Amino acid sequence: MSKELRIIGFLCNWCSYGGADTAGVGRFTQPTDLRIVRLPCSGRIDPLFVLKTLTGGADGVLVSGCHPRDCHYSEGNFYARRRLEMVKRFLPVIGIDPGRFEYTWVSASEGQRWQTVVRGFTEQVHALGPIQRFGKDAAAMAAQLAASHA
Amino acid sequence: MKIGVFICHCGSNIAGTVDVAKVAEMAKSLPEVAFASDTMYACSEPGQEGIINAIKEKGLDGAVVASCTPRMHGPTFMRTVARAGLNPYMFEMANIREHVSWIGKDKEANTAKALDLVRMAVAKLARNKPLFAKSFAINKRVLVLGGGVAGIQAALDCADGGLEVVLVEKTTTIGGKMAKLDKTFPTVDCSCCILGPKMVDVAQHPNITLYASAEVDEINGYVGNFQVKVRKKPTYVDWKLCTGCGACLEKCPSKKSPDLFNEFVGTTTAINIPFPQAIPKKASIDAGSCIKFKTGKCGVCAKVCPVKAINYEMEPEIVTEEVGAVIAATGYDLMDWTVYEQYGGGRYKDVITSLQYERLLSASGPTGGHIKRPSDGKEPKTVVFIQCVGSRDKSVGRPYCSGFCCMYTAKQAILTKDHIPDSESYVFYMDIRAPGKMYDEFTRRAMEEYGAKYVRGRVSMVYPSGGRYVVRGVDTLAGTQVEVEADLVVLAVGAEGAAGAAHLAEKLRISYDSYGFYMESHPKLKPVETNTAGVYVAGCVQGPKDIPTSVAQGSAAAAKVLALFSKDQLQSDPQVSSVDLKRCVGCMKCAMTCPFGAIKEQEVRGEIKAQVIETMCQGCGLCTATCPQGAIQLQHFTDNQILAEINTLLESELEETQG
Amino acid sequence: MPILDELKAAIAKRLPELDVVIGWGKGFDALHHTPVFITSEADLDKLVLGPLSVQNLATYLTRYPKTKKIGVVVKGCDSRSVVQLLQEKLINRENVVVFGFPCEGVVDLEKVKRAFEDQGMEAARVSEASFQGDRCTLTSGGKAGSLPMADLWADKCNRCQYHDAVISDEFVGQRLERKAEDAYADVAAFEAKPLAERQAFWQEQMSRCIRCYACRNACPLCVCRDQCIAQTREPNWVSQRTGVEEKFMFQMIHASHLAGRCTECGECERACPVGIPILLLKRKNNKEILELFDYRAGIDPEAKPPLLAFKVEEEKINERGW
Amino acid sequence: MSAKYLAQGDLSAWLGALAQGRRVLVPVRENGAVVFRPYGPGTKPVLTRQADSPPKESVFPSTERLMEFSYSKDAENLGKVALDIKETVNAPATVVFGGRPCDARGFTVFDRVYDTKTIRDPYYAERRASTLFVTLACDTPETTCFCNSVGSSPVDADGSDVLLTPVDGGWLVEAVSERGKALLDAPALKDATAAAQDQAKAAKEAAEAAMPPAWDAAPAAAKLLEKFDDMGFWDDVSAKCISCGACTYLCPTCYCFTVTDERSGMKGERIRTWDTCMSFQFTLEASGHNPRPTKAHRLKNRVGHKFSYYPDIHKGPIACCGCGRCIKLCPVSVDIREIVRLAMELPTATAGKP
Repeated sequence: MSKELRIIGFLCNWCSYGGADTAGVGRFTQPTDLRIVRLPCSGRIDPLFVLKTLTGGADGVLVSGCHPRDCHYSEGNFYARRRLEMVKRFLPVIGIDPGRFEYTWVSASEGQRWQTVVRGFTEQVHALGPIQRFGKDAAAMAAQLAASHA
Repeated sequence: MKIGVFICHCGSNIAGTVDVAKVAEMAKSLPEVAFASDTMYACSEPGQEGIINAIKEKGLDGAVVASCTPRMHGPTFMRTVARAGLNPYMFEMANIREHVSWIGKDKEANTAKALDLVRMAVAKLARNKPLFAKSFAINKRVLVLGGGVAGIQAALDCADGGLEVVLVEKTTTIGGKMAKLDKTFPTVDCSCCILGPKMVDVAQHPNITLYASAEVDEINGYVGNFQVKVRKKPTYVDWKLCTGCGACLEKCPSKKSPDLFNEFVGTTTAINIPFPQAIPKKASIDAGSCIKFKTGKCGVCAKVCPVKAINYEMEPEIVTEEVGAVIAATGYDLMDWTVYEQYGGGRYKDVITSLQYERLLSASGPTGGHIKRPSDGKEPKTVVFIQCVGSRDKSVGRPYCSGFCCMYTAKQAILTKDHIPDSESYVFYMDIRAPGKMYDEFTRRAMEEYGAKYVRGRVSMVYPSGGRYVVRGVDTLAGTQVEVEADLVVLAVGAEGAAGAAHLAEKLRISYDSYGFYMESHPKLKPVETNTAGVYVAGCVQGPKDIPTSVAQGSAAAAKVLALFSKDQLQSDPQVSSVDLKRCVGCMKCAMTCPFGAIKEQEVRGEIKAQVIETMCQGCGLCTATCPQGAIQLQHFTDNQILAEINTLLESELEETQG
Repeated sequence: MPILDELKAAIAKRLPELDVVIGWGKGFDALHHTPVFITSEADLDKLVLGPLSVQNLATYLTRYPKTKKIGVVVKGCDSRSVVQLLQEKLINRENVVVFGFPCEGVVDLEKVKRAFEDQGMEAARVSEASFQGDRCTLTSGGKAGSLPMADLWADKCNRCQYHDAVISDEFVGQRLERKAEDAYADVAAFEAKPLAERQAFWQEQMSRCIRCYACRNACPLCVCRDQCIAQTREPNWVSQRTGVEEKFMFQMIHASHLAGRCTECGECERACPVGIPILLLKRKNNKEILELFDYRAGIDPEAKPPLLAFKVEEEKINERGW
Repeated sequence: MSAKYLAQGDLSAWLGALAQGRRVLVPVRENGAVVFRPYGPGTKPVLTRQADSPPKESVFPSTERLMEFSYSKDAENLGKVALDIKETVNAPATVVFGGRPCDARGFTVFDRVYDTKTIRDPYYAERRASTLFVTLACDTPETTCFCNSVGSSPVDADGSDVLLTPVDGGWLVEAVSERGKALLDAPALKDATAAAQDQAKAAKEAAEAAMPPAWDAAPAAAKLLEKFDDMGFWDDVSAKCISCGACTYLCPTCYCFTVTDERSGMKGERIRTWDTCMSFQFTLEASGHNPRPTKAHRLKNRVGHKFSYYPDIHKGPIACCGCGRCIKLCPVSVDIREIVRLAMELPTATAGKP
């Protein structure tokens, strides 16, 4: 795979973080791009974390929690599911490819599934390439567009 | 703030693919870091002493340990930091083993990633605050789910330890799978004879409340204070009155009811006591086959019952129990072997499961302990056992070994010879797995003393031929095709989580795998704990086990509960939400989403504000993600702490693009 | 009786029980109305009503203590804000009296400005303006011009489905019972542009932003106001810099906090002194909320905002298979 | 030097010449709003009306880096951290073209605060020195204009370096300052005819005549002080205010700022950003106490500062240039003229006062 991209993962402690541990224990090799932020629950994820991270220059954001109905806190991922789906659908309007954000469910026992998720998402982000940042990159683009309209 | 960073080699586990010395060296340049070093085993005695000494000598305010997962050694190092005189929450962990060294091959990339994780941990720790646990009262009662041998053992041990126990069993009797077995390996002693006394103990123990024919509807609360709604399913017999005399069974005209206890070998009466040693020894009606329920006529049992215990109008009843801990021991079920079309997919009457065969062997079974073919009642002379049906078979999605089949197949081969001395047994096997005390000797006896013919190879098909069955397989040792004409074929069907296990796990808020087995906290070091405090597992609910291991786990889970309840109060996790009263606008959206009802309104100088009930807050942080003002913050996972981690990563990206 | 007189009568009737009634009065020129606060019958003379009554007065409701008795005059769109506030228990039903009327629509003053500019007239120098039937007549710098109202209605009015207040204690005039279609064509058209162009669009638009937070403070549902996370260090979501990244972060905060709550009154965009089309972000979320949850905010005071609720089985959210 | 004439057709030639080695900011239209943007080939300045945003950023940027700082560690003792500070002043040569007299005059209010004999803010002063104003005199007032009531006029050249007055086919171009004269030395500018000069004179008189009658804002200084404790008055006039900062940020005379350190990792910057007295945070103290807790307190400060406290400190001048943007662009049309007039006209309630 080409040069590492910046991919940030937000994982719930009880299922997906454990799933990533299980993948480690099983030596299920994965691409190295992902950096994981551990949270108690996918319900802790304010959709703004995703937006802040992507507009701040991350090339991809991955959220993973317990499978629906299997939340350590009963309902956290039910709320997360709605909020994260909304974020994913919101991205196109601000000019960010929705493929740069995924949310999924991986349980603590699903080490292999975690490997599949990380591999799949990393490939997906690499296919999209480095993100264009708000601020510098987009300003250049805006100027270019303005020039082409003039 | 002065932060110390400790990078663990974990022998070669981390150092093999991460340049730990470099990470430690680079960590020295991070903001707030006043000390950084690498250490061979951070968790070892000298490793921990090194951390303590550094904290004391350098006057550190907090420590970052970069090693394995915090789910493993987080608590270990929190205690280390506390021993050095710091608040245990002034600590962060960077997981550079499970999340780095074990999954990445490129040392350079791994090292960069490890450094990033350290940077994140440092950035977060710089915003950590000391947190202090609060004490709360607990309810020293325990709920045991499942009345198999593991649940029975757990219930008895807890009860003997002085705890009040609520035992919930979904069928009408306890005993579980063990009660269905004829004999047990490797001693070949009578299963019911060794289990029976324990079942009686359960019935008679003053500390045990048994709900048979009951299931858990709902579990709320948290460790020390669970509220459980138990649904008592209608048995249509008032068990307070029923004496178990059996008069109703004798007179019941509906004799074609499916016989659950006997694994559907033969039939039974619609009103029924599953077996003579059943606990509770009470009758119950199978409404699905009872004539009274189907046609409204009959009512014979009500007429003959000497104590008038029959009540056709019985409704389900919900009982609420308050407990402080839960032991899940719901066991296993056999996988649906009918996916094996090549073995007839369930169409051949004389191709049966090993558990059905146990019932044929049992003196209390439908044949009175005489082995008879289900099709014609004749005594089989050639019995073929096929092992690994639904075990170690990826083609049916069952890659794991069920563990106990090798042993019970050997036992059944021995018993077959005992019952029918002129019979012949063939066992098709993949490998013989007999790693237990006297286990391998036992399988040898089956072969050598009892003449069971072991064929190493899989059976490709079974088909009927003139009242018998041709079993075609391969003998991989001889390298030849084998065909055996059998009178009876017994399949050693593999185990999976009990029906409804997944649903129950969701109520318990614990993880389970795709086979319905529950996830333990740690596969080696915490085999009976789960990731939900106060919830334990015992027996086959966690994975296939034989009887001694299930019993050991029952006792282990009981020991865990007894240890938990050895204190009068528990310490609450201080990672709870906290409201900034100045900033809260009282919209109460937090309370609307809190799954635990842990947020209530309060009035502060005439204004409505949110208030967290700390012992009820479980620390999920849903409120923090919901509050638009960010006025309610989950301690230890505040917005600023998470933002610090994010910003740290984005900064390193920025430097890269600029550099 | 003209609607305005009916309205005055209705307010006069309820005024004794109220601390204040909020309506519209004449503004600084012929093209402006401004909120007026009626506390006595004498104040009723200040009241006006018409296509210039642009402000959503519901935004004032949460600026009073919940115990005050407030009357508020609402257009159809404004009434949805009232419903949303009730739904979120941010106001007490018994302390609010809603005056509704059949709203024909309001003008978009930007459109007025541009349309008359094309005729060589400056709206900023208006001396007279009248709205009669389907025409708007303007006098400015001694010149008079006339334009069809169809060109001047605010976009929200052209797609309005709630001309008559959805909630009211006093409704004056005949209900219009009119309903336009809104298929979110504007959102679709914007999203048809290439991704980079969309991002560049916001980059360009937000570079004009002066971070005055008029968008936020005009919004009837932005109730955090003084406690907005865009202006705090605890938590510190947005730095103090005024780069596009920071300014746009606030727009994402606004859109995110309004998801499932925004009633599309358009005050954010109207209030913006530098004409940034920020309603688009909220419309985008509303489009998705409608698709996912078949839900429109500000219709049913008893409903639960979809992002503060869940279903165990979501009909329209697909699990992504990996 | 005598006055020059700029034909409409030569506008871009002159702008092009001014833009040589300089940043030239001109009002352009963006999505309906008119804002100042750097001039480039093809830029079409909007000179028919007042820009929505004044050219305040040219001298007083919304964010300005005051200094950069970085930390470095002692390799022998990581706990020992050294701080390195670098001052940063950014003052590019700039011409603000096409602003109105009120826009340029706004900075004279700044000057009395940021560049005095005793206090000199180097960031401000250096940019002020590097920025020239080529101002366009007004012909017809907008409905919100009131410069003539605050001591100015639609053709006031105070604060400008060059003044353009519309005449047939173009503009009369007059240097106001010495620095302005240098800008007039351009091939695009022709010597003005006497007729053009006469026309300009007439245009200026017409512009002043076109203004609504002036009212004298000077007595407001005392009246506003008198009303300081009359919160009933302030509650009434602020009732419709929604507490946004549009009025202050769009005001050519509002000069308040806040200073923040933004740090990431081992380095950071100290920035100065616009602040607004209309915001709750403006006076919020670390204890949580806020001496201006309500919008009434805050609006009182805005009006009081402009029409009373500032004139008091600076011996006369009002901190308002009468551009009317705070009225025109206020989402709810809060009208500062009306508030000042009411303060002067209404009796002051003293009830409850000792």
